[in-house]
Amino acid sequence: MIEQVPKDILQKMYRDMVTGRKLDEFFLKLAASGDSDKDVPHRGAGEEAVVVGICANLRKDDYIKVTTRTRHCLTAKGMSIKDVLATKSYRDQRGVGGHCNYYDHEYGIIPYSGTLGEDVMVATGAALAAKLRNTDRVAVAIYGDASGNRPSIHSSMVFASAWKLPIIFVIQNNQYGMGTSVRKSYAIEDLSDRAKGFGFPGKTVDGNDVLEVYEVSKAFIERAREGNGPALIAAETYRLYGHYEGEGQKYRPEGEAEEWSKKDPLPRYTKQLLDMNVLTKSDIEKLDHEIEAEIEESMNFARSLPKWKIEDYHKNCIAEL
Amino acid sequence: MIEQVPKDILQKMYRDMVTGRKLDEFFLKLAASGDSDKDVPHRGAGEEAVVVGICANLRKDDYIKVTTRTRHCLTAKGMSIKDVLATKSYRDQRGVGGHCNYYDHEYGIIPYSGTLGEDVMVATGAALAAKLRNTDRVAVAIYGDASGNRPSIHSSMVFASAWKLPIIFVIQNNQYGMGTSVRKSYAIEDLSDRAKGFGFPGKTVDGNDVLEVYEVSKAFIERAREGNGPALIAAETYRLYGHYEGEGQKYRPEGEAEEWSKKDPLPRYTKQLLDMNVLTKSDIEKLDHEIEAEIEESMNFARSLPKWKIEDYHKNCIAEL
Amino acid sequence: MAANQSVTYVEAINQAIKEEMRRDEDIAVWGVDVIGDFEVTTTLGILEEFGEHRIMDTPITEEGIVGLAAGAAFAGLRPIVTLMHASFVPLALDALFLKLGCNYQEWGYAFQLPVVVMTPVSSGIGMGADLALSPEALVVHSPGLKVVMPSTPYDAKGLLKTCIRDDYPVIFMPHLGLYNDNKQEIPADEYTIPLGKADIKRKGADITIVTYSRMVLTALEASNRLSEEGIEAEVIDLRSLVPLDIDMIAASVKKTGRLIIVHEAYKRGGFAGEILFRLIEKAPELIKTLKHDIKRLTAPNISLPHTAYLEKQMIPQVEDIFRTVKEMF
Amino acid sequence: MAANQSVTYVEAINQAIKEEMRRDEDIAVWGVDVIGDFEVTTTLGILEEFGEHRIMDTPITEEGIVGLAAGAAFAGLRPIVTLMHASFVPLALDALFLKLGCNYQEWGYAFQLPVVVMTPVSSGIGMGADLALSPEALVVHSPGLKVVMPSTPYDAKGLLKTCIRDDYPVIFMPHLGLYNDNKQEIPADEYTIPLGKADIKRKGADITIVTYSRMVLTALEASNRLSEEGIEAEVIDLRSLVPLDIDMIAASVKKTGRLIIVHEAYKRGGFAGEILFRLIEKAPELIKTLKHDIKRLTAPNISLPHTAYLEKQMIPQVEDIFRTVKEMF
Ligand SMILES: Cc1ncc(C[n+]2csc(CCOP(=O)(O)OP(=O)(O)O)c2C)c(N)n1
Ligand SMILES: Cc1ncc(C[n+]2csc(CCOP(=O)(O)OP(=O)(O)O)c2C)c(N)n1
Ligand SMILES: [Mg+2]
Ligand SMILES: [Mg+2]
Repeated sequence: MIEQVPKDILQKMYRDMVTGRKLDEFFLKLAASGDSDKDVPHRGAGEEAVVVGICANLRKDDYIKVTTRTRHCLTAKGMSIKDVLATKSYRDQRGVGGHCNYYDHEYGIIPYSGTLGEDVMVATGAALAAKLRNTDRVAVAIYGDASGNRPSIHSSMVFASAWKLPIIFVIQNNQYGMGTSVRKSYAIEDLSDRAKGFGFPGKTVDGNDVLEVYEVSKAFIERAREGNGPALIAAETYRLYGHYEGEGQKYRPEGEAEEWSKKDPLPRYTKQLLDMNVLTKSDIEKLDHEIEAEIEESMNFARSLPKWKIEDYHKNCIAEL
Repeated sequence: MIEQVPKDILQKMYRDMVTGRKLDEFFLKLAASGDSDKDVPHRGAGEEAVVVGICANLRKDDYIKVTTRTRHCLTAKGMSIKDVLATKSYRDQRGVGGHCNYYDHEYGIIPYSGTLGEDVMVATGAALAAKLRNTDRVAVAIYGDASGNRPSIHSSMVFASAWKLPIIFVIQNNQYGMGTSVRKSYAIEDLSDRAKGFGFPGKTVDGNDVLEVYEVSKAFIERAREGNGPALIAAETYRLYGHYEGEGQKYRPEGEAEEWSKKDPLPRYTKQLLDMNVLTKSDIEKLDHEIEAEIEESMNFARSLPKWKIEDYHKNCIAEL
Repeated sequence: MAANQSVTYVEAINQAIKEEMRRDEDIAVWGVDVIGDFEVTTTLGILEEFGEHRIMDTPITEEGIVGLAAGAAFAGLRPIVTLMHASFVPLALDALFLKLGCNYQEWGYAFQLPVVVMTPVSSGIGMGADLALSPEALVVHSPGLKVVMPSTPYDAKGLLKTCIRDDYPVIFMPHLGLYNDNKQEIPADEYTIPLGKADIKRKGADITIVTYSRMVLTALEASNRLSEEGIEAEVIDLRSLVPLDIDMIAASVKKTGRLIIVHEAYKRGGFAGEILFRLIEKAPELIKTLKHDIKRLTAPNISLPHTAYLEKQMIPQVEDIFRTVKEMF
Repeated sequence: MAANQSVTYVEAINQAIKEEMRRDEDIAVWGVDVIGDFEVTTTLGILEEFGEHRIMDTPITEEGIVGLAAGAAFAGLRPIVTLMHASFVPLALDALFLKLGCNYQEWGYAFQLPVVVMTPVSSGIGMGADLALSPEALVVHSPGLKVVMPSTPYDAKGLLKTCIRDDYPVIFMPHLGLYNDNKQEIPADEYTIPLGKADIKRKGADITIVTYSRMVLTALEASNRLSEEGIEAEVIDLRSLVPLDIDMIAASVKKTGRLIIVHEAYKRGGFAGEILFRLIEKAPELIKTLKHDIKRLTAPNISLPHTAYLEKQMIPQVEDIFRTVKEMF
């Protein structure tokens, strides 16, 4: 399978995964240093393969909304590290998103909603516009397993299926929503079965295998682009960290996290690429340094920008109505 | 099949269907006479078999919520004709429901919600209480095909499936929601497939065949009573009249209503009972008169009650907070 | 200039939508049963003129109707979406409040969000508790939402056209009880009415009645009766609640020395309180010079019932306004 | 009488629930992640003491959490359900407003509907626009809903116990920003606090500050600073917004001659307007005798941003109250 994937795509996915991983770690530092708010980080390291594999099939003008936990993967959709870090540290001059809320109109990145699932309707609306405006753009809505029970997502599925909208729903199933196991909130074993109730195809994939994510999403995205309507992907992965940093995680069965960390998608993909000679060890080291340097540089650039001030925010809102 | 159904149940179902049919007609008269509000009647004649077949399996202490269009069938759950007509003409001394909104705490009749579908969550809550209080009561939530896409119903299914609640969901599929054909609002052919997405059984039945409704709901209700969780029935029937009386109905393909009216469940069931000698022609005539007399009498009784006055309603609300 | 034409309220709304759709190809309409011909329909003939890419019947999913509009606007459309009754505002309130009202503010108007949510108030006309909510207080509380509630065909058309041209979200709430009742002469030529300008529907020197939507008509009727008793009421039709024309209210109250606010919505937490506070902020000295204390007439804090004749009585009537105003003299 | 005990706000809430659950077997609790140990958790230890028939983690379906509560109460339970943040009130507003607030009124209290919806306001503590809404204006507008917003551990416990014993729906909104900060001595013996009685948290003769929830603490701090400048503020903690203790407000304002209302919610359509109108209805003459015009301090009509340091600045601060009050002298 991997043989058929163009080399530049294999490399792009690798770069995106590494960038994501390094950004997740960098966010921690940033929070500690006070350069972003002292928010409680919701870490997503170990879950990169889902966003990265999908984005390898998306164009700049497609739409996507990701989860707060995978905001570190947004460069895969084209958003620059500079913009990610400027947003994260409240210096993005376009708006005051930050924290978990990213936006990039140019790259079709739809803001995340703190009321979970409501953003899936927004993404579905983008898909509707894509269709009504006679483009072949598609939209992707990625949401967590627990979020997957939100009524707004079912409403999105109702619209998407009745109107054959070009949208791919993706459950990032990392097995937990806060302290609640996915087994407790669903009566279906295979989460992609949810699609059956609405009349479109669904498929469960190993969400820690970027190549499988890539292949399955490729087929669904092409199908949607051709006007054949929505699909659902349930991507099985694992939340390696607490819901937020510092939370006790008593709900986890012993050994579970250890088992899953063996399936970490980054080393796994690295090995595949090495085995195939798509990359050499020195390529990898070089890339590591390159990305780290880019992150440093981008952060320095961000620091050169003014942080949002309350007066500016008020002004930015044009006028109190 | 019909041979195995106890005779008293066959008779009860017949009486309930006839009562429903006659009440639907009576409601029209009542509206015209000014004895209920001049509301625009939403007629449900021809759709009685669904409620009637299901209620034959319910106990007094079970819960049910029906659609506004099938409020004429509520006697099947035990509500008296007196109470139906008192409510309809705003003389029920317990409350000012009326119009399409009926309630009878004694018979577990849950008020209908004008914001469609929200009442299904209420019925699901009754099922939850039944379970938590260690009873073997069940709840039934009947809603229209168009209502079936409401997010509140999907939320109810999420809860019912995750918690194995004793509730039967019933889509009264009369092929239209106002002017919108069911084909336009669903991408699934078989509406009972909606259950597949949530992990419980579903079955489509001929909703104009009271015996099939009875049999299928019997099995599901028993299953729920035994603690095995929810089920979905999609009952295929037809809205013989306009969404409300006087509406133009331009959206109907020619001949469709005529075709369906041949399948009217009442003559069909009558014939079955006659063929089987469960009832004779004279039984039927007698029953007809009996029910008509009961309706007259009940209405006379209702008329002897005071109509709600605004002062009483204010008082009834105890105190403005 | 073309001659005037005589139209109903619902025809005025229909004209506004069609005229704007002719002007701008990005406008699309969706909502529950917007194509067929029902008592609530404002969008007859759009399918025939513009085709099925411009108007769509939706599944009954109010949350989705509004939520999708936010995304479609993000992606370049200019949606006009309907909720069949304003009572459905609570069903879609997250989308209205957070997606439409708040989010684009945060993003610094970096993108436009041209959405009109059109939803008729169906209060006081026998629809029953669940469909009879007048929910303006719920959307008025949201940052970033404009709220428009016209009382006449002329206003409905001119205001709606302005709403459709606005690059940010507007909640447009006509009143179902006005749809067919009152024909009015309106210009055949194009016109628009700016938001934030109230309209004096009746001049008077003795008392200011501030109101909006259907209650304007009720207030006018009461004013005619009051006039027979020698009391000349000034009836201010707010037309838009957000932005609010507090200047006009203050000027009128300064002149008349008396103020009563009338609305159909439930009293507690209704819009009357906001008007009052804005007035005090605008003209703090005014309140001490009033000839009578300020009053409000609203629905009581009691559920509207599923009983047409009772429900109607719970909304301010001509008689209520007449009596209350008389008591203020 | 047992000795006092020193508890945090969240412990006080936890005690109230457990004590009532011991008293009444029909009480059951559900909500998103009510069992595990998170910053928002008020229900630790309930599973262990009462078992899984009495407390349940739900799927993330706020609409369902509240909607089911209405049905469960209809069928004999006394549910206490949680929405993790009060920002989720819009998601469940139909169930709150129509099913809990309105429907039982119509049915003439023919059945009881004992539901407590507990949902913490998470405003002003860096949660970002979507989670930071203080939505009291939305529920206050509903007929039939009581609304309670305590500011101290003592009040939280006593009020919540009353709410749980109420046979009709109550929205109980603690403030997440208070959960762990302020220990207070409270009686070890059982006590309850009636709804509808405000509490003077600080006596003063010069100005009345009417507020509730977390802003009580901010107002008290500001009052201490004002006192240094010779201004003695009276701080009224409403405790319950519905019912509203308008008598106490009127009496205090009569005494002080000055009034400022402070809340965290957005200004436009916020609860301040309702308080003002009720005051004018209660004591129409009072307003003419005031020494200064009435003020309100609230969040502006601008979306709270996803930016903790900005969001905090948008909620009234000690400094804001101090400055505004000083300007009133
Ligand atoms: C509507 C809504 N309900 C509850 C919450 C609180 N909450 C925040 S994150 C979270 C868990 C989400 O789990 P999942 O969707 O699986 O995503 P994950 O955190 O695992 O990435 C919850 C319940 C919320 N933000 N929005
Ligand atoms: C939430 C909501 N949206 C829309 C409506 C308006 N409405 C009333 S009845 C109806 C059609 C319902 O169709 P269906 O559920 O199939 O029931 P039927 O009328 O066919 O019995 C609609 C759209 C409503 N009452 N509630
Ligand atoms: Mg998860
Ligand atoms: Mg139907």
